[in-house]
Amino acid sequence: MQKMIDEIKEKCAALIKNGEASRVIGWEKGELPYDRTPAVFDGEKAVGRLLYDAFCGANISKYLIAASKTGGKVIALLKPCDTYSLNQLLTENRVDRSGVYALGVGCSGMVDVEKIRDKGIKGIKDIEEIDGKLSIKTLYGDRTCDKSEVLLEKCLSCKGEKFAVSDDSVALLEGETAPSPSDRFSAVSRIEKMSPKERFEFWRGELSRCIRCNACRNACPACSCMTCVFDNARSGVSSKASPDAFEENMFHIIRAFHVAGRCTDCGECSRVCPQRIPLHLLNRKFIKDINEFYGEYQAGEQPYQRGPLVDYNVSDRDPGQV
Amino acid sequence: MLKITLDKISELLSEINKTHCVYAPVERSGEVCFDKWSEGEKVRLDVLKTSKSAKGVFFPQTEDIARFRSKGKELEISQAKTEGGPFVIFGVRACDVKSFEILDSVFLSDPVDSFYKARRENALIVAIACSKPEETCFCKTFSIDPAGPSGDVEGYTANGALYFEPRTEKGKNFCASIARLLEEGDEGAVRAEKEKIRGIMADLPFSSLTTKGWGKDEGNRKFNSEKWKELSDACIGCGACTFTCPTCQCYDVRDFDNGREVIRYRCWDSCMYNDFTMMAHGTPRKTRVERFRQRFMHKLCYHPENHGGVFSCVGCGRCIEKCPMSINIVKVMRAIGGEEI
Amino acid sequence: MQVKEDFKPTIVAFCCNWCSYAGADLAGSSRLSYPANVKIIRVPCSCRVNPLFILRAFQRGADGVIICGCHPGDCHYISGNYYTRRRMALLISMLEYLGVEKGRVRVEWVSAAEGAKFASVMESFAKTICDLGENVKLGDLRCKK
Amino acid sequence: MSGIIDHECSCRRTSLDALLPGVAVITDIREETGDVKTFRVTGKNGEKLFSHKPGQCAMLTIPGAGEAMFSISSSPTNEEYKEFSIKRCGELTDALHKAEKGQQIGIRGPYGKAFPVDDAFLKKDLLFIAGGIGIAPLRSVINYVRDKREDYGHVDIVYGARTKEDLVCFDEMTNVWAKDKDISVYITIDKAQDGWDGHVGFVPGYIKELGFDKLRTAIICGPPIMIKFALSTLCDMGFDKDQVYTTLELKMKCGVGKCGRCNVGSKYVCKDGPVFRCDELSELPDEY
Repeated sequence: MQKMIDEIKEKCAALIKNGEASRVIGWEKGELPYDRTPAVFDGEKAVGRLLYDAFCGANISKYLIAASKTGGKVIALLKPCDTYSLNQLLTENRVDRSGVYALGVGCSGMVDVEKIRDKGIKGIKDIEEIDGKLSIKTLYGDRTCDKSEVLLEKCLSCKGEKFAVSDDSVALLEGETAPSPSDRFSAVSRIEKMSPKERFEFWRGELSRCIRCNACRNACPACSCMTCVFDNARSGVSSKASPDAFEENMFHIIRAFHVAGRCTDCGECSRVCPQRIPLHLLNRKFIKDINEFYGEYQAGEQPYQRGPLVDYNVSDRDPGQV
Repeated sequence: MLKITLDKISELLSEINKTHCVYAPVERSGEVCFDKWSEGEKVRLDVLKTSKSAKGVFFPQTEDIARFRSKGKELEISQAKTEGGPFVIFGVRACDVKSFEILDSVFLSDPVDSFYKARRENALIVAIACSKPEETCFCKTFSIDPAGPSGDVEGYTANGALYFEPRTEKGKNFCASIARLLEEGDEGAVRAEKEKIRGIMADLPFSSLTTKGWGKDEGNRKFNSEKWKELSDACIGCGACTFTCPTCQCYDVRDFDNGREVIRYRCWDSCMYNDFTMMAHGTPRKTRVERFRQRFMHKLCYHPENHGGVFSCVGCGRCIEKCPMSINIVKVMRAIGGEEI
Repeated sequence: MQVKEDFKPTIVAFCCNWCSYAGADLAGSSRLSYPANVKIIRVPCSCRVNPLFILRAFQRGADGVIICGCHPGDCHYISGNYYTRRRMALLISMLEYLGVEKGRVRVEWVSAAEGAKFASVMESFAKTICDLGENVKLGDLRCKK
Repeated sequence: MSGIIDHECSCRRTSLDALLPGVAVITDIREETGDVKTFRVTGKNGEKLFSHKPGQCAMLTIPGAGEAMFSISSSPTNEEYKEFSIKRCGELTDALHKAEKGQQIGIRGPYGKAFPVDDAFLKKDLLFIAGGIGIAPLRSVINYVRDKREDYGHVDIVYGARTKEDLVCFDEMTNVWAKDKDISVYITIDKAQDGWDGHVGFVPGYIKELGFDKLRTAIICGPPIMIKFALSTLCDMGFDKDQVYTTLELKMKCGVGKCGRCNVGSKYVCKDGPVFRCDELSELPDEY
């Protein structure tokens, strides 16, 4: 991994040195061994603090909406899946392409620390990744676990090693590969097979935990409205909290709907949710339906493609028709 | 010293539930939140950082305040009814117990918030010590002892049992009321448990974190630090930290018109939101930097200034675990606390 | 469901100004009856119907929502109803996915000349909703009478 | 049922829930300018609502539109009713402007710290500086001072607005205040305009022109930018900051220092303000 970090730093430093770019958006070390905070590294020297490892799950493409418009080119470190988000943002003219230098960084899957905790591994003092295994020092003894068992939800349906958009890239080290994807719609299908009552109870159980912190919305690269309808006092739905179960349903249905056809399935919504609501299952339902009803579509795969909800076919099925 | 074996906890809760509502760390679809317990629900006394803190028991996410009914030009205003009755809040950790004191200093100061006060008076707190503190814990920084969690009844888990020690009159009566289920326990086990916990505390990654450089007289100096910009760069302006924080107490007051009457309710609000201070002519906190600064300044300078030097943080570590972008109060305390401006 | 007999569902019908709204008019002037508990909301095009409108109708007491637009190909604005068709297909599927009873939202194409169709569509939709009973899952407790 | 408790203390209410408004009725509406109306408000049956001091505020409610803090523009010496001069600029003020005479609204208060009329202002020459709707809180003080004339020295009032149509209380100023002994009224508008033969120019510049001596106690209220410039002009003229008072406005929801949004540093405008002495204010972070 160190080799990869060095290469990233080298490339960034060179780009800043020759004046092509002025700063980098990447990740830096946080307060704990698994804490990685997205950060702006301004200037060649700051690049030294840059870090890249198995804990850089955050998708930084949304920062580019603002960063691409504030003078000078910004180098964005984008994992393959993050490049889909950038493409989508470019398609919607939310990011100024000329302000971004997309530096693809290879990814062999990102770790979800919550999943490590779920395994009962708590009090983590140090984590090291060695050959697909995580060796973890805790306050209560040393533990190991397979990295593949604790990957972020989004990594379980990895989009592969291809960058949808990039100006340059740093590939994975030899021997490392992207996680092999499993069927991303299996959970959706499982819910579809439930009875309406079970489905309703499943979603009530999940959505009732919502605290309306808006992390899903604010982290979502597709949610890029200047003022969200749920923040607009005149919309009549800016309730801020959910005094009734209905509000939770409405917020999440509408949020998923507003990104339907634009959602690249980057999984940020579920990753950031402090209540661990599987929000991606709402988005994936839309993706699955779009694929079934209107043909396979992957948002962000190509720049400037026409999304399925701003398009039509005269022979489309009628609503409600199975 | 009284005790009950851990396998009998649900039996105990059922017993309490006969006379009192019980709030406990209940497992809901795999997540553990502080919420009303109902028969058959699983209580997780091994989980330290519930994904919703216990503050919601006293200061709910939303609650109705008033109802307005209009008829022509006439208006009728009535106070919303609140649920009453005594309840038990079971399994609160030392940090969350301390957070109640901090909420008290706001809601019980003049003019007293009657909604909050009623709930506070109705509550009996069964606190439990943290057998296994985690790496994100830093309650020690705020002089909180996880081995002495306070509350009406103090609890300790040791040797597969939960030990009880009443600390108040209310707590004594409570223990007497459940005495049927309790057996005599050994003081030594609890003493050993306390020792063990304090030993682990010294070993935590944040055990050396101090509040140096923060406090009531630091307001202006810290406000003007240049580091706020850099620290807030990654902030996405969500309310995850605020809403999971046991001491954040800001609220919004809003109206809901259902066509027949208007219900005024209050709900949690976050200083991280851009509409928090938005007025018709604009907002004094225009960018993410100012909003971010407000949250930490409030916890580390303004609150101490208004409340006798007490910080509005209890070191529970929820913000460390929950922030989508791994920003947290520890980072801020370290980055700005030590610097000389 | 024992109250089914007295159950009078509230039905909201979003009708396109250029077709179904006129269709409703025609139904009226032809003296065709359709259920009185259908509340018609005129919209400039079926495409104007935001999913939020539908949810808000349910929140505030609707038991069923029907969206009526021009027949595909006949949109006054050329393509509006094609978009409606896609959006509503997804919304209906999503509501089902969330466990809301199937059939509470319906989309129908009714032209200005189809007064009889309008009446029969409303009749049949009202019957469906009557059979489904009161909307509980998408209602807001604060709006309950 | 009324949530209003009549009491003599200056600002605190002691019982019941502080967030519950009582019913008041609008008994009169005066159109001051195109977008400012003055509402006269009494208790439901014409009774007195509560006692207040000049500079204090109250929360007004139009159900559905929300609740907000408004300064009470009538003098406390007026025992009959309260007046609120309100500019139409947002959702709630819009709803208030649509209200008619006889409309009942929600009210709670009074809130905040008042001007030190019984203390620091006594026997002093007072200089009132206001811009636009900023006259609303000062009107309360001015009329209070007029009613207790012997307790205070000379009064100067400098008032400015964008155009002559935007001058709030113009009638009262020219026909009542200006005719009082020992009160001088100076009015200015931002840009020259047909039918206006008075002074033209911004308020801070006008103060400089008028050249007041620094023995006065100054009270400023207006748009934030005007407050800042007027204050620095006064300082240039030799005024000390502890001679100058101002009153602030920030977003408020509770009015009792708990909802957490109207703070400037550790001070809550609703509770520790809205009236601040400028030397106190300058010690606070610049975020208002």
